[in-house]
Amino acid sequence: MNNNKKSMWSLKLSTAAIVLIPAAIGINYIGKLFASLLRLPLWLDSIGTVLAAMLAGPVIGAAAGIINNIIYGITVSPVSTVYAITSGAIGITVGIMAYKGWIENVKKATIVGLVTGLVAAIVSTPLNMIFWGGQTGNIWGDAFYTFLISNDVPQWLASFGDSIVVDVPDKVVTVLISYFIFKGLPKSLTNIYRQDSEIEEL
Amino acid sequence: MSIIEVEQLKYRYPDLTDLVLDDLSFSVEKGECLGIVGENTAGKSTLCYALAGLIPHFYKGAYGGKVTVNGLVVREHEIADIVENIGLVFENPFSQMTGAKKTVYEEVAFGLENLGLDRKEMHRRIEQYLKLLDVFAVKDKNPFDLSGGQMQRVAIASVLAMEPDVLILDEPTSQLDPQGSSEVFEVIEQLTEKGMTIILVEHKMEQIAQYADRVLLLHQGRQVALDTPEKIFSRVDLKDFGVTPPVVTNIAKALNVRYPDSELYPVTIEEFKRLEEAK
Amino acid sequence: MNTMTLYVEKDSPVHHLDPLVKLLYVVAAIALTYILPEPLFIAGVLFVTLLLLLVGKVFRNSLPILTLSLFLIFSLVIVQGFFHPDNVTELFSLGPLVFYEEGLYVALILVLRVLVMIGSFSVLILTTSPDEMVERLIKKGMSPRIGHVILSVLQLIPQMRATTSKITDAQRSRGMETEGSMLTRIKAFFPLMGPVVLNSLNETKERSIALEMRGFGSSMKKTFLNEEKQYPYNKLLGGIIIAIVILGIVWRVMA
Amino acid sequence: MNTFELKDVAFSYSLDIQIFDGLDLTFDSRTTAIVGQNGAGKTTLVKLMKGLLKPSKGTLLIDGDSIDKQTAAQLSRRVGLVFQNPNDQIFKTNVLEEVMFGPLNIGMSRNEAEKAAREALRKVDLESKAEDNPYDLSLSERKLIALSSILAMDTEMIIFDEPTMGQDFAGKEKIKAIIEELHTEGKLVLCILHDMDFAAEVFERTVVMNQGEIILDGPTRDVFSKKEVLEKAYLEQPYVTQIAHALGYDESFIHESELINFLNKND
Repeated sequence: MNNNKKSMWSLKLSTAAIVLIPAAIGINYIGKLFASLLRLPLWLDSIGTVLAAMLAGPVIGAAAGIINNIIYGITVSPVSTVYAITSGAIGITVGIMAYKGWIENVKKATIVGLVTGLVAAIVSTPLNMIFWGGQTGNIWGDAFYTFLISNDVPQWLASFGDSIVVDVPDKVVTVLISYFIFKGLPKSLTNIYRQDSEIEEL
Repeated sequence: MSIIEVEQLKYRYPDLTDLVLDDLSFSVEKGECLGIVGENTAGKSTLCYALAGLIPHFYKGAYGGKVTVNGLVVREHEIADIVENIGLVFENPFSQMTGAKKTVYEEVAFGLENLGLDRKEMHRRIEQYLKLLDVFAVKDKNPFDLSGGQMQRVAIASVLAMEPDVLILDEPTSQLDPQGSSEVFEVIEQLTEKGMTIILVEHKMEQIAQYADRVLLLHQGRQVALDTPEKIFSRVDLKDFGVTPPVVTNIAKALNVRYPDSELYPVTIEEFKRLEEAK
Repeated sequence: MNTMTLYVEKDSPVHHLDPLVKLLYVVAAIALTYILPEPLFIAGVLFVTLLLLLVGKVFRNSLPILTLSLFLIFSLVIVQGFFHPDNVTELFSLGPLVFYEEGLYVALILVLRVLVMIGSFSVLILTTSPDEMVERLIKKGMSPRIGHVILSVLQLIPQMRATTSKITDAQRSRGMETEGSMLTRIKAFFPLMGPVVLNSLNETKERSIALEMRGFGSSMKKTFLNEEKQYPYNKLLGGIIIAIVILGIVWRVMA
Repeated sequence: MNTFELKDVAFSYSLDIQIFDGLDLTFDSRTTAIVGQNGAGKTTLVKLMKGLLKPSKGTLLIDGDSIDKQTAAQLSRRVGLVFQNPNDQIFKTNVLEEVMFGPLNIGMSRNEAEKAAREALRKVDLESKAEDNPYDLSLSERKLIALSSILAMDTEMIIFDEPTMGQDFAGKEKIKAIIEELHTEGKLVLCILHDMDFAAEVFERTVVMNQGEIILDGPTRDVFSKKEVLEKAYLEQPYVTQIAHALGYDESFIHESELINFLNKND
């Protein structure tokens, strides 16, 4: 992206950036809804968080992620509140990588997806260890965990494996979908979230 | 001094190449209703944003000239300071609801809370404006459960409760059904009678003819004319700017029903009738 | 209108408590299950939590929340019972698989913790309206802008959900299939999701304009329409909860 | 297609509110406008016709053959429906691709689809914007894009839901021209409208709905002469008719030119 941006960590948030957060959370929710309606084998429940991070940077991305899970916690399932930290990390990762120019093409975006999935797994592992003895409650993840544990892999490593199976494929697809949507957005929409632009004299 | 003064206003959106507002200069007097007409690309909404300070504070881009509202130079003040001088209502009532308030009453309070008003004053204003807009009966309903016409009136009440001196209405009825539109126009009629300064952007020329004291005709960002509705709608070149006069003016033109000793045609049914009978 | 919250409007002593005290209870209850990881003790915390749900007249409402985590609970018992690394003492066997006492013990603690977590959260969210919660947090110093975000999400999601059927209709009218092979279904995701994203981003533009025009960007100190609710025994209850946690820590250190 | 018939159709969204109960209505080659307040059942009616909703009773027939078993996607080859809000359908990053989506779905080749799409864009006068991002265009232009995305599917019947809302003079003229062109091509045209002036000016037949019932149905001129019935449905007469009334004439006028001719003769 352009280098004339002010710091990506700016905490002085524009109204447009603030209003982007509820929209992002809504998009997360609807993504999950459509994925289950179409019986797709992924969650696709963080498209909004990823898009918010691409559009407005790591601070908004993280806020969207964290608030998303808190809202999900108070409206659907308390257990998901635990993963607010993971969602926040997803927003930060994508926000930083987008700022550093990693969403220029499909190849790079795939790498962003892999890194995001890895970060999500790294952050989730201690949470899973603390709260559920290393498991995730996801059928494929837990099956993999069982396989690793019964082959004498240390518990924390097995837990990490559990998270990887759960997070990486989903995040790669999520980031790619978000990337395609982001690339298609018109300028008139993307430039209102930027905090940096100056008024030019006429 | 005029309540709004626009001097050589020029504007271009960020990342775009063409000027959307090109050298506009005009003023609006207190208590006046100014109609703005022109085709969809004329720059009407952009002009509204510039008057309300959204340009250049919310939309950056390239800016030139000066807009003064109530003595305040718009460019030098933040939007939050301008909102007590000028209010804006636009076409989509749905996106004008804050989304964070569960009742109409609280919805109207939102702006007042941001202004830091004390509770007593808030209650006074909310009740006054809900009644003025005839939505007091639905004060405990969720804003999103209202009809389009009601929702738009709540939007107007929310802006008016901040007691601005000027109200901008940017196509306030274009997304409403006929009943909703007439509800909103009844309110506009009341406000003009009360002497509120109003800027009205509208495609329905019958409404412009009815309420506007003067009409600003825009075309591709430029100011073509600023005059009385009769003068604007009597122009022979009106169609070149993508504007059709009210039906009654068309009929008057065809039948040559004019004001005596002038080239001007009537723009309302009442005037048409009067001139027709006088003939 | 459906505002997407689990809050159950009832008149009970728990409903009248300060949301912050209930929030403190959630944190304390979960913390206690770690401070003293004994099944009997955690069961005690769980008992108190269930009591609060009963007093709050929301016990029945907490069951659907629990069912969402049933698979997790089931999975904990199975996986830990059969495969926990510390497993030595055999309880029973299923063919080649052996279920152990140590694993069961670990699973018991984990399951009780999950139950405490879900239970205490349920106390909070079933007896506290989000508006009250957010308003209270703002008065305690949370940014009003964040408060605004939280409350608007609760209203916007049902609105967005309502547009999904319109979008589905519009795309089916253009010949899009939503049933069939995996590829067909994957292909349908973009036409369905695209309008949602574009619409909501477009709406953020309009809504931010509307908010700006209502003084949302004002740096002036905000006032509140609703008077601050008074909560009885606030300090006392908060104090008791903190004291119990400290007591728990002391007990753990001493023992 | 010569006729689209609804026979004894009943429908409700929930048990307590019946939208239609024994509705009979036939559309033929006459261009038809449906007018009525919100909640009158207009949109529900066209969704039933499009197969997006299924009636609880009664049948729908095209040229006498029942279409009850057909899904919306199957019907999309024969009946096109232009929705009111273009934002509910636009998802492509360029206008041409967006317009090609429908044609490709119903089995046209890429070449055919592109040809059909360009032709449809030409009709709405947006050919020059074929490569633009739809969201860089105005809402009224997006409405025309949505319209052309259905035109490109070349269906035998085409239904418009509020096409003129938010359109300026030029936009309305384009829509008028398209409706007339479709009509001469022998297609069935049906249009839901709030804009009485447009209905009066363009359509041969007008149907007035109120609370799920048809309270007026006939040649547009006759329908708009029934002031009292229209008022019952909270509808106004077209401006021309109102002007004529204000001038003290009871005859029914639905075109500007008619009134002008009449007044000229009277002078």
